[in-house]
Amino acid sequence: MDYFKNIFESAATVFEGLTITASHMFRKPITIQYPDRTLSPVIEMLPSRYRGFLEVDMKICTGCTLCMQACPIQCINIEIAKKTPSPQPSPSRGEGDGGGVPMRLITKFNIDIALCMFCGLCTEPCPTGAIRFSKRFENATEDINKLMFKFVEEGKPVAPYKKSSG
Amino acid sequence: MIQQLSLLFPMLPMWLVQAIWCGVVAVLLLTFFSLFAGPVSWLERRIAGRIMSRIGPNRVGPQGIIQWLADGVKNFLKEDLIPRDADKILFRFAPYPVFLGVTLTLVTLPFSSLLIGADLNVGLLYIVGAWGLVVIGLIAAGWSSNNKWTLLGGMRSAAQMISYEIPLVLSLLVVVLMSGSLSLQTIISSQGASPVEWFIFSNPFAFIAFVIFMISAVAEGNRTPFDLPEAESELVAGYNTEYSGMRFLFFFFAEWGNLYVIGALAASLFLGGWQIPAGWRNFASAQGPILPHVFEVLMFQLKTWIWVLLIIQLRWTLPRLRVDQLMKVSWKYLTPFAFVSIVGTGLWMVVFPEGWLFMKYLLLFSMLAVIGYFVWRAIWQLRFTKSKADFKLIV
Amino acid sequence: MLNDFALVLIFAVLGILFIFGSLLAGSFLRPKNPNPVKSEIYECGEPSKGSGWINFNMRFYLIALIFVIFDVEAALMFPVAAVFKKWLLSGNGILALAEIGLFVLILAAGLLYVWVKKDLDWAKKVVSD
Amino acid sequence: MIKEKFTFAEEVKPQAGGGWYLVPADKIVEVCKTLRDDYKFDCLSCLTGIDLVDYFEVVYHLFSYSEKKPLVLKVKLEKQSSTMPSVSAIWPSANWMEREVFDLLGIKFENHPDLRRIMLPEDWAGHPLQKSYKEPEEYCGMSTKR
Amino acid sequence: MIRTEEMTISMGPQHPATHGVLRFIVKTDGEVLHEVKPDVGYLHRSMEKIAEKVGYISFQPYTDRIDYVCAMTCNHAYAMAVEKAAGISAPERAEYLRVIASELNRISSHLIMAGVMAMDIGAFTPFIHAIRERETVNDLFEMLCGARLTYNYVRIGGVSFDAPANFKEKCVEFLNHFEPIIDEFNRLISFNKIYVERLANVGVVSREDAIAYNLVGPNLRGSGVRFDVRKDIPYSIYPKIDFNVPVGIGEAGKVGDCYDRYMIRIREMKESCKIVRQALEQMPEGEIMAKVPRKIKPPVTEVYSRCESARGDMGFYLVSDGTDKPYRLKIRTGSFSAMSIVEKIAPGLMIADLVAFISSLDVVAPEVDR
Amino acid sequence: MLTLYKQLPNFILTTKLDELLNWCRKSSVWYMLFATACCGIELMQTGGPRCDWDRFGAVPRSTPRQSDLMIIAGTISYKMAVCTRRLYDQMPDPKYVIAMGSCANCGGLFKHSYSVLKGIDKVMPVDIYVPGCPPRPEALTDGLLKLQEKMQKEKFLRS
Repeated sequence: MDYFKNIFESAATVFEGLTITASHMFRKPITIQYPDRTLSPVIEMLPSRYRGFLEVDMKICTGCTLCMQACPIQCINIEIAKKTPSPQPSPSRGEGDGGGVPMRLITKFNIDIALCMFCGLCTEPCPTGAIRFSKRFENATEDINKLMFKFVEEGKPVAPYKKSSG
Repeated sequence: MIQQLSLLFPMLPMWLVQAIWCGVVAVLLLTFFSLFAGPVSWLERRIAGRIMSRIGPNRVGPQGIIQWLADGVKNFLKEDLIPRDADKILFRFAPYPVFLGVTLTLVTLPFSSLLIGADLNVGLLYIVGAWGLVVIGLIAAGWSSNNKWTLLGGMRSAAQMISYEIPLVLSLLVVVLMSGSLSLQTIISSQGASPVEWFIFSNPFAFIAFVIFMISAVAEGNRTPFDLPEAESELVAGYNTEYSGMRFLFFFFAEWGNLYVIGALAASLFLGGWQIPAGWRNFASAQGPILPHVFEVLMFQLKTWIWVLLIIQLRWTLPRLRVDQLMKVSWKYLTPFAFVSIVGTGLWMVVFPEGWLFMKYLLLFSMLAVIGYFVWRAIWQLRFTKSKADFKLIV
Repeated sequence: MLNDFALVLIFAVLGILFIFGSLLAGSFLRPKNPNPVKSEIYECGEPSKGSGWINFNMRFYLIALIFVIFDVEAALMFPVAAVFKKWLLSGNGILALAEIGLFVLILAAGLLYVWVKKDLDWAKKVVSD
Repeated sequence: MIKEKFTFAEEVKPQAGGGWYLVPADKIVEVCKTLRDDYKFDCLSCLTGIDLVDYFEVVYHLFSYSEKKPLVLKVKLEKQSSTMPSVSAIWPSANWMEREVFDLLGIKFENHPDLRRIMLPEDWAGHPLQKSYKEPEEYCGMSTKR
Repeated sequence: MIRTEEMTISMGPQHPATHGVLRFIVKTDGEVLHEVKPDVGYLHRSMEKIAEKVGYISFQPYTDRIDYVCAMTCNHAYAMAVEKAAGISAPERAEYLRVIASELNRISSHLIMAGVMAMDIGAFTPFIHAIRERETVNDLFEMLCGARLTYNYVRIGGVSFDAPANFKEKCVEFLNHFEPIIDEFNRLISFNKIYVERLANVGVVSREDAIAYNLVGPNLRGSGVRFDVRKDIPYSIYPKIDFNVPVGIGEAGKVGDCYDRYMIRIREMKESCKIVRQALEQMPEGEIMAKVPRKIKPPVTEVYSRCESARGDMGFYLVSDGTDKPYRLKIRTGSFSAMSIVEKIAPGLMIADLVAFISSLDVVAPEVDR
Repeated sequence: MLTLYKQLPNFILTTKLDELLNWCRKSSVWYMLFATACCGIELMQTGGPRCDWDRFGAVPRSTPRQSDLMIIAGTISYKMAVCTRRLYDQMPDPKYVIAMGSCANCGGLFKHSYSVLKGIDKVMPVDIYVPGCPPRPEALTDGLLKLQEKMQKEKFLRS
């Protein structure tokens, strides 16, 4: 009796499976046709909290290096030079260098995106929200050096942001 | 045909005309085969995509329709590897029987009452024999690679194909009983255009034979649920693990070519082949000598493609059997039933020499009822999850 | 009739030429950079141990043996089946049916024998050392 | 309860966290067998080692599914010998755990059926979870520096 | 007498059935296996050593990578361990969010398991359907914390983000959509005769073996042991929530076969839906983060905390020496012990069964190797 | 014949032929089913319905013999690196490598680890680096498109 039950069960379940796959032929695919055939660019569809590549707003960076300390893998590299102020105002922020006081300049702010693990530990201690996640996610490249994001151009140091002055 | 041709070219010897004619037919069939196997691979991917809620190839050419061409050219340009420890001669030899085994069957497939490569009087036996070549190729591929996965794949394919050849041949016997001939044209012409004149509905045993035929043909074609020889999750890629580039492509070719052969055989043996209703034939004959054949070809293609599509859908629905279950299905289920259907058909023909019309209609309508239930059930499935099927969170 | 088989032959020859030709044409275009690791046997990323050519399990041969018996007998039935309809029309249907039935019965008995002997079961223990 | 049966077991109760029993290395098989058979600790849920610079500690987290309660055993092991009996005959799950401890800490288990490295390649040098472990400069020609 | 030779095949590290980088050295005479030796360590990433180097807070993102398929529960287990050691307790709303996240992640993890299982048996479509549903869960997580796979959401002392504005509605919408999908999935594959036949009576793990080999979670319950950390060693807000623990009953074959283990996961997905619904209803307003110092320095102590991950009882054994870095962190995972039982059960199975057996254990390679 | 062809100067026919062949090659990138860690899940999702690499003609093959592209999806330990290199070697030419995610790019967050290879480019040439941990499927698709651009620019027959 099991013999015929097996045949019947096989036929019935195969039939059931076929109806499901048949019904799927009449459903819309859920594919988002990245990159070009989407209603709006994928980057705009992402939720506001999306953790894409890190970006730094150098205008409000205080140079406190808290993010550098928070990063478990040291993928953020900040170098700060202590300088006595030059007679000329500093290139990026012209006014308001209290003359005479030793000034800190951010000479290097590199984020190694190839190394970054997008954990978000660096954005949390930032006092001004200068370091934050953008929604950008596409940066495939043939050259791994292009994955080093440099927020301070070489030779053009940036003066850190001060709450009192801004 | 050949007589007329030789009249056209009186200066050429008869055998040469014949040879040229045969060559032309062969080239046409090969071209047809290639042109079938390629696009059907694209079609399969699109259908599979739909079943899986995705799209499938749509970038290469309009809607991705020349995807298969790109695949072909790419494999053509791919390095051809032969492992150092492999049996090199056998390794090179293996694709030939696989490819030929499938393509040779095309010679006897009747596309219309006229369009047939060669109407062999042993047609069915020939097809079975030619199909048998495939297994030689698969074993050769499995054995020659000196790789354990391919060996397992080759052995599995051997066990599977020989096991399923028995029910296949036995189910073909039922057709032979009913038609009294092995020639495919005769088999088709002893059926009619109307469904009740088809062999599949002539008696319940013939219907069983048809089911057995379909199952074992799918197994012969190494399609899911019988794709053990190339079981991807178990044997990496089965017998063709070591094959790359063009040689691999021939195995692929054969797989999709097989689809057509299965569909065409099912159509011509059980479903009346190219038979068209008399009304259509009269209408078409009035328009000229070509049109009836066009209708016939279209009818044949229609019947074939239904099975091709069904087998494709089956592949993307079912899981795969295990080796012992595979053997069990063949020897313990299909073969006994094939015996029953042979004797039953014979008995039926003795008892009802003219056929029993009621039973034919009963079978036809129960088939229609199953199809109707299928459609209803599919719509039910659609509605069961439909309201949420387009659910997208961020788009 | 012989014409038809000529077609088969020519078809076969053309098919072989098709494969051979495309492989040959490809050999002019495709790259060839052999290296010792590349021509090793693939085994999931580990070096392959031992040869793949071994005395394989008997079960496969057993199935082959059963197959040969059944296939030959099935082939023998083709001629009988082909003339069955003629016999039927000439009124000898019952005789023909009895013949076919007897033949199938013998075949089925064979199958039953193999079945009961459990030679169809894959997992049957095979003596090995 | 274990205290009554085994006088040599020393109960340790730190201020924070649960306590454990300190068992001499050579008695561990006996203790474990009794715990499994008589006290229904049918599962060894975690076995690990700690390198405490001066000595090793091997920690056994037992669990009883029938009574749903845990028990912790500890064994102190001198660094010189760093050999102790294996409990893999009592709980089969100890087999792999002991192999892991051997691999990463270098503690050898006697009577273990198959004491090989499990995580690291066979030709790896050193036992990385030891506090004194220094990372090699290269392995199989691959530099380990970035 | 014809001699049958054994052949030794290396199955993996790159093999479609070994999900990742497991390796099995298989001795077989064709189809039936005589001996299977798992070889692990291809993904040994030295998590435990890293924990000793980077400190308590910095180690949090690493816990995502221990079990990437179900990262939330790993986060949760680790956070619980450190909280226990340092004497921090998370606010109630955070606990609710943790449970919601964990259960959603359990759904997505079991989806992967069910899909991969179907794929290993040869059906490709259910796998893609599972992936499709998983995408939606990922969308929910993306809304919640901005990442799809490595969340770093559950933190020591709370969670990193509060639920966004329409999170509850989206969650309920997803659950309403998902529950019928499970039924459809079942009709498509779980009840399929071929599928049932492939899994029933295959790789039977007896109750005694399961306990002795320290199987945990669904694998243990598949063998008929009613034990769930959420029920029996309650943590977080699970005591407040009403849910069932499915146990293997051998519905298609013997208790403890592959089909039991598979069906338990399917049932657990439904239970998880139930839990998420309840948690969403009960969730109070309030803080999501307790006061946590910038450098956590637990007292000298040791803690063993257990948490029900998708792969079962996940234990973090934490030894602290009073500094801001763990002295020793041992991660006890379910997959590790599940792998060790393969050696015991596999002989006598066929190659195809081994594939099914491995995927029914739901082994995730980095959890084995860490 | 090929050597003869290689000596031909660049003219319209050869460049067009190259373009055509490259177009075919780039439209049919079969990638190897090879995933080690977290990125493997995203690789699955990439082949899944939301992102669907099949659109570009990219399908997974499980044997290296039939694949053109190896996606290093996840952490490679030293034990695995040996196998990975062997698998790479066993792929027939022309072959390409995408390093997916931080671990494959440069060791990523396992830079503190003693057993993880710091960057797959130490053992094999890498064509495209995809940043992310793990990269979302769209980012990986971006990598594939960049690879296709690269393939299109190659001089296949005259390299």
